[in-house]
Amino acid sequence: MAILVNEKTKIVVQGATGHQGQFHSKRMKEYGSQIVGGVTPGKGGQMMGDIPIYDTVEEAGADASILFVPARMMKDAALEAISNGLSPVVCITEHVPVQDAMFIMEYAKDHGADVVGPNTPGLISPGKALLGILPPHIFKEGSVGLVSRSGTLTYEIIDEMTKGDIGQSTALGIGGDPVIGMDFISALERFEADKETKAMVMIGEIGGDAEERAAEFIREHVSKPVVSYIAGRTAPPGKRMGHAGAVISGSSGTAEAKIKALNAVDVPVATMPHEVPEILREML
Amino acid sequence: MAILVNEKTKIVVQGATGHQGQFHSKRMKEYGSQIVGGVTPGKGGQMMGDIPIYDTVEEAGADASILFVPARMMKDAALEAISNGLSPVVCITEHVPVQDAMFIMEYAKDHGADVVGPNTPGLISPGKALLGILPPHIFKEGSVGLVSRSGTLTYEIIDEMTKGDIGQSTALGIGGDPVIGMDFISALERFEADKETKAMVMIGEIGGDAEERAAEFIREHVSKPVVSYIAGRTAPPGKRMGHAGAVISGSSGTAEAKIKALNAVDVPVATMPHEVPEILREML
Amino acid sequence: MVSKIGVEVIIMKLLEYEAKDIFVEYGIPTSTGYVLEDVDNLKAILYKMGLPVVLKAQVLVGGRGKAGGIKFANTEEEAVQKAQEILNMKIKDLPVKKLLVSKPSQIEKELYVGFVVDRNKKKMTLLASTEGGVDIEQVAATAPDKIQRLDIDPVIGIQEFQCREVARRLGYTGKELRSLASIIYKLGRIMHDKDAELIEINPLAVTPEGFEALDAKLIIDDNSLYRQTEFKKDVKDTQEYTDIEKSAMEAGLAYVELDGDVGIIGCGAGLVMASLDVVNHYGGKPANFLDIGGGANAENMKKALEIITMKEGLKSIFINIFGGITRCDEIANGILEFKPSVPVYVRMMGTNEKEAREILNNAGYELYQSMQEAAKAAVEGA
Amino acid sequence: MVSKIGVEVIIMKLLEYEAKDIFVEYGIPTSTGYVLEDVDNLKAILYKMGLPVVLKAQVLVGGRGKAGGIKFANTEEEAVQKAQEILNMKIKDLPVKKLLVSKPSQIEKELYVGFVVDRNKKKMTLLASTEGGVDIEQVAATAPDKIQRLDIDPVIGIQEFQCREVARRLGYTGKELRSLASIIYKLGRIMHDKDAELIEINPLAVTPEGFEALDAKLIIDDNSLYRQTEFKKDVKDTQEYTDIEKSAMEAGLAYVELDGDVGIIGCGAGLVMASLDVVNHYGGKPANFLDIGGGANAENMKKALEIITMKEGLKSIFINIFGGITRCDEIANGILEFKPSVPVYVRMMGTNEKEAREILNNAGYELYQSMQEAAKAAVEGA
Repeated sequence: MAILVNEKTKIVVQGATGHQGQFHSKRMKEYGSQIVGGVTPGKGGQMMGDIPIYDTVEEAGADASILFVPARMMKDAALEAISNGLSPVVCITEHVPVQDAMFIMEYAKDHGADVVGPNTPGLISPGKALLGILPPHIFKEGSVGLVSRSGTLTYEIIDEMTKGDIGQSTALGIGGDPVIGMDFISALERFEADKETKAMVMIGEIGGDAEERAAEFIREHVSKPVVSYIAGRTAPPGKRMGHAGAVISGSSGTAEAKIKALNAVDVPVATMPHEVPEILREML
Repeated sequence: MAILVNEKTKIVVQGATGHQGQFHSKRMKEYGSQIVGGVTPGKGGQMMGDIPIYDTVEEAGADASILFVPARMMKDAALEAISNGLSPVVCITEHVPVQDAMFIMEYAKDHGADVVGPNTPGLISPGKALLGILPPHIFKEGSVGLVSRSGTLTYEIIDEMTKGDIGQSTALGIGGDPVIGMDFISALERFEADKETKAMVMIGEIGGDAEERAAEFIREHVSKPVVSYIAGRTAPPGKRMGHAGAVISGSSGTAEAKIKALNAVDVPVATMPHEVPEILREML
Repeated sequence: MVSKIGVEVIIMKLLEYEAKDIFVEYGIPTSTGYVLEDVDNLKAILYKMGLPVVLKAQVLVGGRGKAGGIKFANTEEEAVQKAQEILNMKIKDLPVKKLLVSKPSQIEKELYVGFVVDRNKKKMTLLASTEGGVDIEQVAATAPDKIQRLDIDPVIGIQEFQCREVARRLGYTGKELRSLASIIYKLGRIMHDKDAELIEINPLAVTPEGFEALDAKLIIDDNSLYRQTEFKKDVKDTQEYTDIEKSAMEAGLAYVELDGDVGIIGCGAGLVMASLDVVNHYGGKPANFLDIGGGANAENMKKALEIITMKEGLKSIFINIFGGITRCDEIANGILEFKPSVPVYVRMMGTNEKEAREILNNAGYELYQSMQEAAKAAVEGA
Repeated sequence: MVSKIGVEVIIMKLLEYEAKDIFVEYGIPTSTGYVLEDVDNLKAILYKMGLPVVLKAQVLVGGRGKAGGIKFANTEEEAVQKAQEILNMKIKDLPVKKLLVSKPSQIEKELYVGFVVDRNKKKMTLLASTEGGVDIEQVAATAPDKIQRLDIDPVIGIQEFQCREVARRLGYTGKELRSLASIIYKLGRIMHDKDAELIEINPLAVTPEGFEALDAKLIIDDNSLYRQTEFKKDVKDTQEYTDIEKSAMEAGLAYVELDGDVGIIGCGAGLVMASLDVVNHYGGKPANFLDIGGGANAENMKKALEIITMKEGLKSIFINIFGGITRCDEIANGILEFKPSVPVYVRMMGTNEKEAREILNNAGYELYQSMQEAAKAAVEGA
């Protein structure tokens, strides 16, 4: 099972011929992802190793897309993928203007497409497919679904999980920007529906109220165990902690509020990252 | 029955306090239309005779709208009516930029609203309601539905019908602009579904292929008798005959082609306007 | 149709060089040059540009090539002589007043790219074809599969990726795909930004240096004048219309010039068209189409009579009024204010018909009640 | 976050007078005046403007009023004295460098109007309230029914009728409704046209002359710099950041200054935040947040060390690297390029960890494998 992407998903890489695009196309393909082609307008007809490059998405015959295009081209490229019926559309690129992100998300909603990101490491269904820039060797096939607002912190926790022999069904980075496509709720919803997934990890951070809303959702719709970690317990208000979305505004967006909301719906929140697998083990 | 508008339809007049708006608000109300209010932003709170004036459409509590606003304000005013769930939205004003018309029609489609016009005399369901600038005294309640691209030509034919004791269920001007909301097909479809309507009159003119497409539709979906008249049999190509939409471009848009298409689906086309009631009488 | 705002009138069609100026502003590779009204400076221009050159009449009617309005010149003498020839020409009755001098391009292939307003889809639609240089309607009729179409969502607007998709479907790839897509996108932006009804590059040439717009057609939506002020022109400065048509525009009346001798005035485009048809039916030849519009007043009617009588060879006038919002007595008073030298046949019905009848009968006009009778009388009186 | 393009850095927040200049450009009625950096020309300005005046510190931090950054003056002497006082002030550690001199307005009522980016709805959202002049979050908490909201469809954009509807729901009608709707619409246009993240008029005053924007807040989305070039500024010319923060910006590193003494460098915002939390957990006080990002190289690491050691009172440094895309050996080489005067505790894991271990061990650094151990050591070493 796994969610969003599996060994059958045909993937096109938009912005494939750039530095990042080349490196990760190769890496995803090596992992076993079905990369059916790359897209770089103006470079159609070339081969990048054994990956054919196209001018347009419609030529590639893909199901899903991952985008490494420059931020200023993200809107047009994402609309192209969505307009061609692809889903998920994974936007790795950071620094996408928020108005462009909003436009993309509205367009995606109208077309029924899932967008992941922007500013996300992407996702992986271990043993099946990698659709992102996550380091695949730290993952292990299994039954815990993970969704996170952070990249390296996810790796930290995944590494501890894998070392503790807790494998993952799918791990998904939703991105650190204020306006993103898939959020905690849409990921939790799919993990809940996925037969292979037995428990979930949700890695949050300060800023916004996505974790609070996720807690509401868990109360109503999630029967499987959920463990959480929230980064930024000691972050000061008013400062952007690296991610554009990680900022406490006034009294909203604090780790405290998020932890309280999660505890209220019986979701344990680890104090330190390495505690996540310990708590998971107890709950599984 | 009748289509689109009847004695129960609550109507708001947008642009009610202008010269045209005032005159026709009064006239429609006198005819028996349920005019629940007028809208002129900035004049809310005033009374125009016994018609209350509002600043916004949402205050009026109407079902349908008729617009007399200046062409440059049509887009915003029409979107307001559509956004508030009103239908039909009848745009009397002429000289609306075609890009604005296209935007309005797309927005209306997304919201499931019927737009009539722009550049239309509107519509009347004789004995029930007038939602337009047509001269109501020439109409007579009855069972023939009429749809037309032209104003005065419609009056000409209606007058002959009424004098010949052939009444009308609803008569609808769809407007002379290239981009309009309701077209022949949507009107014919409703007349076909309306139990009160026994036959239809379709008054076309040169330009575009609305009549040809209507003929296609009649072949497939219309069981009731239809009589037609096409203006501009002798119009030269390349010239706009008064209406922005009435122009023969190259070989397309000629009266000849339209008449041929209609005859092919057994719709008689009158050679002169006064022949319409004569043909109708034979068919009823 | 033409809108009147003060004495300014929108002229919807742009001349080739005017449209090309906009292309250049948007960064579309375009074959441009110098515009002349006489040959005085031609030699100096040739000195700058070099030879050979192509000389193109700047007119708003089609068929300029067939009419001899496009000529090539290899020498200075030839250029001056042919330029003079073109500037002395009339194309479809309109005198050539301007000439565009350009360098000829090395054409490998000709494409067509254009946007139109699609009435049925209620969207602006791109038409693009590798079969350029000919009428696109002809391509549509003979080889419809050679035309790529793209509908633009009026709310979302044109997107660059769509243009790349079209370029690919036309068979392009790589760099050429990018260039062509960029031209299509910019053309779509002009269509939107300038409120165009039609924009066309035909042909869009493939040259050794890349794509190049050899011709340019741009028609602005006259209803957008209030926000497209750059296209406002005094009607006197235009080439597109005859003197009578210009007078009608200035008076805000819809007027179309025809070949016959029965002048026709009516209210409402549909009714005037029907009047034409009825006059034809009775063997008459309409001299014009003149719509005074719904809700016209005496002044409109008087102006209409003044304008219609400017037409040479006019033999009778048929006035056809159905008074809905229009008041017949108002129109009758207008008729009395101008006395044409040819007989006038008036048909009036509707609002205040009785008063109108009295006014006109007192002045010696006969009034008809039916359109057919009046039309027949006007044909017989011509 | 701050984007770096060459040496230029986007400064996202605009000063009151800068935002007001944009309001004026869009035709929003605004209380403006003169901007001063010293009191030299104040008398001449007072001569032009008349008295009384209001003097407002131009700073980018909130709470300016409470801090004494807004003063009224009735006489010339008072104005000069108070202007000097304000220009000598520090508000939340930032020196006041500019002063806005305006005419006080006759305030009958204060409204709030602003647009924010709503993360959950993924739309720009209007907030408007008749309870202005106070923090809108406070109104939201105490009287949520006093706030009108309007979500703007990102594809369709803001429409004028929506603004009229909001103005009406706020209780306005007639002429005032039109004025208020127009202000809201223009504010929404600025939000869109200028790629703003937040725009606010608080208070929007009702005066005898109509509405007037008394204060102005505008934050530009730094990711839009490439198309919002008017907001590009050299980081040196800004007021918002400390010297260390400015150096970090110039180096393209995400840096936040904190109160403690344990310097923290990590890769990835989430991991750095977690590092802060773990240091705190062990009783330490982080001196900063410094994210070298994913895929950082030796040069980034060296710069990070340089910047972090600018901090006074620094006692130890905790470097936390999880090598996913980032190569640990690359980072290890960077660490060797700059030798801080305080002890450095390095935790590294992942790609090329072994090579990194060798490099650092040879240079005398101890390497930790777990985040907790390294954090604990850094706290103890501080």
